[in-house]
Amino acid sequence: MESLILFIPFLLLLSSIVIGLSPISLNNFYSGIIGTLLVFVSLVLSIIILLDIYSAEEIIYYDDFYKWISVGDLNIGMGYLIDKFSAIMLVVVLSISSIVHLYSIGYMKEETDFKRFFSYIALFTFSMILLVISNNLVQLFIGWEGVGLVSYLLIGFFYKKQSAIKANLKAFLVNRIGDMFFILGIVMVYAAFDSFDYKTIFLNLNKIDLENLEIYFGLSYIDFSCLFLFIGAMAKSAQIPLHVWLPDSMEGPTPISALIHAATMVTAGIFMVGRLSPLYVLTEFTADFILLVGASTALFIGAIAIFENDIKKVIAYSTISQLGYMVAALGINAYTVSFFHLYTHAFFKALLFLCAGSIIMSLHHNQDIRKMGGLKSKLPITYVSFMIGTLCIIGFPLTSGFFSKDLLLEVMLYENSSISFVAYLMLLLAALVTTIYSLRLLFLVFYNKYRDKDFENIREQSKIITLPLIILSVLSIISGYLIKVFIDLPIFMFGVSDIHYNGIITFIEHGILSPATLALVLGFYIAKKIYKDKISFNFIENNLFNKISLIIKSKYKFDEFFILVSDFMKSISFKMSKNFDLGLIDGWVVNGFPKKINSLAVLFKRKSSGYLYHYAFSIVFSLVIIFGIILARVI
Amino acid sequence: MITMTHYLVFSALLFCISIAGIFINRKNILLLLMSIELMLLSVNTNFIVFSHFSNDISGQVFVFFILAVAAAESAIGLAIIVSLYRIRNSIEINLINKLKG
Amino acid sequence: MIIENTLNSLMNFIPEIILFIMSMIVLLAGTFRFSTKYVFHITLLSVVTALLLSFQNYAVNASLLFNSSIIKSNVTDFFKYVCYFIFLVQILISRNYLVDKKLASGEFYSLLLFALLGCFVIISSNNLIVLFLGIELSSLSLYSLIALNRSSIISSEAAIKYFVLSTIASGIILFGFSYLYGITGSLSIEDIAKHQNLNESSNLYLFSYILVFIGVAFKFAVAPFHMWLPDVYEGSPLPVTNFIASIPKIAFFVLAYRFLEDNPIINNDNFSKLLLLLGMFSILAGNLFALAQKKIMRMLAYSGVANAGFIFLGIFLAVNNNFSIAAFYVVSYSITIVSAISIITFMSSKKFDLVYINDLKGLSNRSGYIAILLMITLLSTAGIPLTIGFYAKYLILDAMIDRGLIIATVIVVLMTVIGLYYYLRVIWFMFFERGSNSLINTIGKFNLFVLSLIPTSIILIFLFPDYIFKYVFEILT
Amino acid sequence: MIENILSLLIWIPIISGLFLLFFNKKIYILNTYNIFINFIVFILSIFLLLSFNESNAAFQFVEKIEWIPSINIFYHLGVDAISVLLILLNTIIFLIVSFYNSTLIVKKTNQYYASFLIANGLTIGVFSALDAILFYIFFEALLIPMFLIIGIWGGANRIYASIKFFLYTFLGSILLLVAFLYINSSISSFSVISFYESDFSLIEQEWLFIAMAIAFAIKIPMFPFHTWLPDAHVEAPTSGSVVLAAILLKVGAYGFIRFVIPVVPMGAQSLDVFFITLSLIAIVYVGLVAIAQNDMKKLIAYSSISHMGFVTLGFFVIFQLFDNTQSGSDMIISLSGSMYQIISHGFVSAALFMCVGSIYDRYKTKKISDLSGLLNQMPVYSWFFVFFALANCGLPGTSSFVGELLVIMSSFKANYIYAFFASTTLIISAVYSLWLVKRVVYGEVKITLEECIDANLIEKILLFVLAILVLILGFYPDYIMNFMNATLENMTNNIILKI
Repeated sequence: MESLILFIPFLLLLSSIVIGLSPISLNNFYSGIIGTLLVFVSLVLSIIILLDIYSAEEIIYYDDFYKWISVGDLNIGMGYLIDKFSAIMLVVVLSISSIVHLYSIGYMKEETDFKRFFSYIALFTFSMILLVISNNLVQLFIGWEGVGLVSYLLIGFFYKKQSAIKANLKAFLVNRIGDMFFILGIVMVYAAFDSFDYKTIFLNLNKIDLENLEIYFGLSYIDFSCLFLFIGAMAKSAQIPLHVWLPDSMEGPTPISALIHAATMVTAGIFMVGRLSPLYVLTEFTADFILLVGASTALFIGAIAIFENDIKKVIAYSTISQLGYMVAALGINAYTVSFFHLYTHAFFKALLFLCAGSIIMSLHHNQDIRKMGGLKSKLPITYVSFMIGTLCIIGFPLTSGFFSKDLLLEVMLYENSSISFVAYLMLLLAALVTTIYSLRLLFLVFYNKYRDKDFENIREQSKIITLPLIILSVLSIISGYLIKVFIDLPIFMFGVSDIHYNGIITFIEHGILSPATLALVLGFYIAKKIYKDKISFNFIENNLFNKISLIIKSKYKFDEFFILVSDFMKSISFKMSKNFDLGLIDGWVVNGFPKKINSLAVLFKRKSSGYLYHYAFSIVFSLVIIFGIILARVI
Repeated sequence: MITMTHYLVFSALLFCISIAGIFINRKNILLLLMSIELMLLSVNTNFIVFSHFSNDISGQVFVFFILAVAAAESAIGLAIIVSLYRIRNSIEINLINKLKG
Repeated sequence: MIIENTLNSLMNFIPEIILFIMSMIVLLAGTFRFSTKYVFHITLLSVVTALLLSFQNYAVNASLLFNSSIIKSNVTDFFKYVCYFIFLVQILISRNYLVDKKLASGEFYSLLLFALLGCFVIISSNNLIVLFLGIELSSLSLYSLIALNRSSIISSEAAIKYFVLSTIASGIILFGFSYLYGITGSLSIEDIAKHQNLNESSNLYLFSYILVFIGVAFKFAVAPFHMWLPDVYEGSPLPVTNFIASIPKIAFFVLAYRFLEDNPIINNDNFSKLLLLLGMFSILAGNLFALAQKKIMRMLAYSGVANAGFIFLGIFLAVNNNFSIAAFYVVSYSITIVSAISIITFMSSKKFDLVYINDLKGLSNRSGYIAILLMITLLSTAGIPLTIGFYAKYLILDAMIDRGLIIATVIVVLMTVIGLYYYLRVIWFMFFERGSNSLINTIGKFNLFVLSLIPTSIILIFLFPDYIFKYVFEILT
Repeated sequence: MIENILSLLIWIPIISGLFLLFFNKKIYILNTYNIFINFIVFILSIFLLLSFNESNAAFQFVEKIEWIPSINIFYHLGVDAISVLLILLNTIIFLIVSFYNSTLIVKKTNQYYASFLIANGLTIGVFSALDAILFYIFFEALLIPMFLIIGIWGGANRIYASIKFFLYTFLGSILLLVAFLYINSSISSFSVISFYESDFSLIEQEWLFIAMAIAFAIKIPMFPFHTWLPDAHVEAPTSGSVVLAAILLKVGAYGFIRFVIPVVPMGAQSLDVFFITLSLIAIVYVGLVAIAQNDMKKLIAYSSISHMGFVTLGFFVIFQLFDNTQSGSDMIISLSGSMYQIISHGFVSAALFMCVGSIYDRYKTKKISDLSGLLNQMPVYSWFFVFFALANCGLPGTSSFVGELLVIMSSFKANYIYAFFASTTLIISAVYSLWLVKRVVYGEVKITLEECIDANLIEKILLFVLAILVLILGFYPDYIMNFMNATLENMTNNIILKI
């Protein structure tokens, strides 16, 4: 069984290389098929592994492919650690990836760079797998950077568009800010445990006494390392304030937004924290920090979506806010719950994006929802699947989103500390917001009448587009019922105590009666009134609300802030290069001294007269001087 | 009674005068030649004095050589001056600074 | 008895005598129309015969001739060989130049021979009178050689300057001699040096030595007694410059060696300090002045000043009679500078004098071979590895470090970096500047061969220096 | 043959180069000759690598001939693992350069190739000399061919650049000579091995350290001494820049690890904080300066300086590492990180300069502001360019990451402040590399050439080889690490004994 694990990354790398370097003669369609097949095969392999893991209890596959570095006492291997956690993640990633592969064959068919696209997404899947199965922090970081790289390349896929290449630079740099801290965190962990290896780290957790590690600025060593690692996760998983890259990343092709910027890559942060949960349970400060960051992200960024008019950006903001949910769950050490939400969210968010993709295709690359409307008659399949996706995301009972989100809120509520209660309220509010913007999107796109020209020749896309939608819809609905699996995910993870889970039925009853449902109903009412029936409430007119909406519309000026900082740095570097490097060091010192010496020489040359008696005088004079000195010395 | 010291001081004075003559005079090259002669004469005085007081003849032999060489020297010096005069009709020293720096 | 001694002395002194006679003959030959075109060949012949003869009676151990007024030892012979070699190269190269400049007359060659003879007399003199005669013989012939180009205004100016100043110098030296004679009551240099060993140093003795060495410093053109050098370099005909730059330096080095050989005054604090300071100052001044020069000969002259400073440092470092460092420096510098000036001589033609550095612009495009030769020579003067000049500087620095003069060493080293700049400037004019100067003469197979002798030996000696080192160390320690 | 392989490695290229000076034939003959010689040397170095026994820490293939016994200088060669790796890097780079040259048209082709061949041999000499003076001679002589390459075949401002290069480096190296002479005057030997056995008083060590460190800091170059490098790079011809960045900077680094740190460890220890600070300034400040450049070559030059900062950082933290953890293992890690950084930077910077050079050949400009959207006209090039730019900003999976990771680790163990500043390179290097890519590679075309030739076959192959090397080094560094391990262990043990 274990030997299969090696095949998964190998197949993906193979497909990436084969497609990337394939000759022109191999036409796009077939290369797409090849890629899809390879990913599908690896999906099958991963499922086999998952079943194998579940067949026996407490089984962990752990080994090294090969030794990466061994110098001094340092040993870093390239290997895998497969437990239930990573096995499930593996399946999720690969399933989404294979579906997106399939979808892309249809979506990208006009593109000239079709093959480049496929080789990229194969490469992405490869690095994601590397990240997921890794058994040490360095390999994790390699995969981490790998997915970042591919996302950089794919956001800039249309490299002629200025907006695209701006966006991908932005994405990479913001991620790099995170990575700087991430690598510091890794190094701190290494310095404490003298190993990058998960197993060693977790086994040594109780051996080293955390007390006598240094304290920096009143925070314990572990606090700091976890904090730094989490800052890395903040960049990758688009948490406030490092979320700015994700909305712009929508410049990439839509399948990419589905695969990378919704389902898999952005959840790498959550995965990482879950993976390192044994460390994170040791920190109080960092946990609270994570909780607050997550909750505020969920609420505030979600609110932006209400006023956004680009269909993809709306979904992007909703992604950020959902990630906020997961992060918040991490903040109270409910890793399994967070992971559960990750898993459900992967499906329905991918679904939403793919629907958006099909809509965009049908409308000839119009993404502005103000120009849409009444599409439900024209695009029935898309409509239905989009509906399902929306229901999931707003947590409509019996959909997957319902299970995950309610479980999350429950846990949050039962974690009785003041901060967590605040967070709970924020998340509840966020649920309301989520409902509003999701339904707004639904209504504006599919209901009322079309607000643009030639309504007639809009038609549903080909099978290869719609099939993935159907698959994902099914998955989105059923995926929630695996809740039990997630609640008892024990390995290396701290399962939530089962106090508020006894049987799925009770859970559903309990969930329906929870405040979340209230938020749902309220949200539905508001959204329907405003965006479908076009009835405007009077409280919208009062200026407090206007102020708030203005603040939200300004997206809290995060972009402006980053632009300010980067301009500042740029001007500093220009100044330094001009004044300090060229001016002081080079001009004044390196070239200055020779210049001075040279001018001195020129001066001497000008001063020397060439008169015979001056020569004679200088001889005699120096003669006298010498004699004077020596007389003075000897007498 | 004139001791050796007096002679030595005298010749030293001669030497100094001659050197002074070389760089104080700024008009005429011939004066330069004279002061050079003077310098050699002071040296001769030294030699004679030493040879006299240490009854050793070789010093005075040296003097003859010096005189002879001095003659040759001044001859060559004059020749150079002549050729200099041929080119530019003056032998003023403070015109001779084509070569400098 | 006396007859035998004299005959023996004559036999041992035969090369110099031949030079003397031949120079007369050359002078004579110059006067008749039929023979005037053979003066060059006669000179060549005479030098070669003299060289062969002196090879024939190479002195393994020192011997005193002409009742101890002349000394002949392997040291003198070694330096004479170097002089012969240099001299041959010089006259071979300068032939065309002299013909072009209408200077190839009998008196020129005979005067050159006289100057050479004078230097040899200095080298092998053991008596103040002979020494004085040697000095005067060489300098008198050099005065007239410089002034030989009667049409040129700068030559006669250079001549008069050199004449006046070097007579002052010889006056100073003589003054020193007179006191030395007075103190020791003898004219033999050996006795004078010995005298120091007998009774402890009297100040007068010190002062007279200082006088003598100020004279030597003048001849080496050590700053601040260097003013004459650039003017003479610029003013005099290139072959004469070539001579002045090399052979008298060797001769006067041997003079210094004679005066200081097993003579404890070199350990005298004042005296050694004087040498050291003169040397440092000369390195400083030479490099500084050389930086600003536009004319190549003046540049070389000031670099010569700097190198003279190094030679003085070498003499200063010659404690317990180890003159090998200084000797090696003198020899390496002389052959290097001869090669440089010879190349310049070779390049100037009938209507063109190579005066300014930027006349060399783009030389490599015209003749890369000459450019490379000149580059090797200049790098050797600068003391870059792959050339003999490196060892010369290396030995000096090594000895200075051994003496514990770290600061002085560092200063010297920094000065070397400054010095490197103006050599590099020549190189960049030759190699990096576009365009080329069509007036430069680059033809003449034989001359090119002669020119490449020295650079080749520079490289070869760098690669296999050990024989030279062994020999020099053996004879001069 | 095997016992004097080093002499062969040194003298084959030099002699064939000298021969080439007087041998001006048809261009293709010259090309084949040049490539052939470099190839032979490359094969020899491979042979050296294979027949080298890395488990043995002592110097191997030692040749000791009395050269100048009268002033006890020996022709003393020998290699340990570090030297072998650097020699291999050297031969690979020169082989690549010789292939690359064959695609160019230069004037005085034979002299051009000759200079490169001679430089090749001299560099190998530098890396294998075990006699200090021999090392110094190779070190100095190496200046001359580079000086000529920059000065003769360089750009508009070449004279200024070459003179600056020569004088600046000479200034440093002559101080080095003084230091060597001083050591010799007290232990009366120039052999590196006896240098290692020397023990000086602290104050002596400090002065010796300063003298030697200045020499190598100018060569490598470290922060305040770095300004010659951008000029030299900008003016040098492409192959010159490649050699300069890939080889000559390494000579400085090699000097540090061969002479400075093992010979005068106490001096290094007492001044290490100062040099660590300089390295960090190089990483942060020079990186920021690189952002501001508008000339691609200048930008890459500054980025090389900042990468060299990592090398010196790795060299100088070892003392604090030893203070914190009284074990040599961390020192070994740090040193091998630096060595790895040296090797990887050799390949990456070489490739980057080749890309820039070819862009310059086609567009006749190196100014970033003049260029845009190369991807539309020369896709192959642009993708390689993107790849190496990413490698330059230390992306995991490329060779640069390994060294940076190890150095950051070690510096953290020494002091977390160092690690913090060192890790800012993740941001800074990304900014200058990818901003360059954004402005040059992506976007719409600015200059449209009538017929823009994309990379020709040779260039494709060369860049491909380099890319493969970078990836292999990135994914399988263990071979080189093991290769160096014994040598570094021995070296650290000596250092520990001496401090």
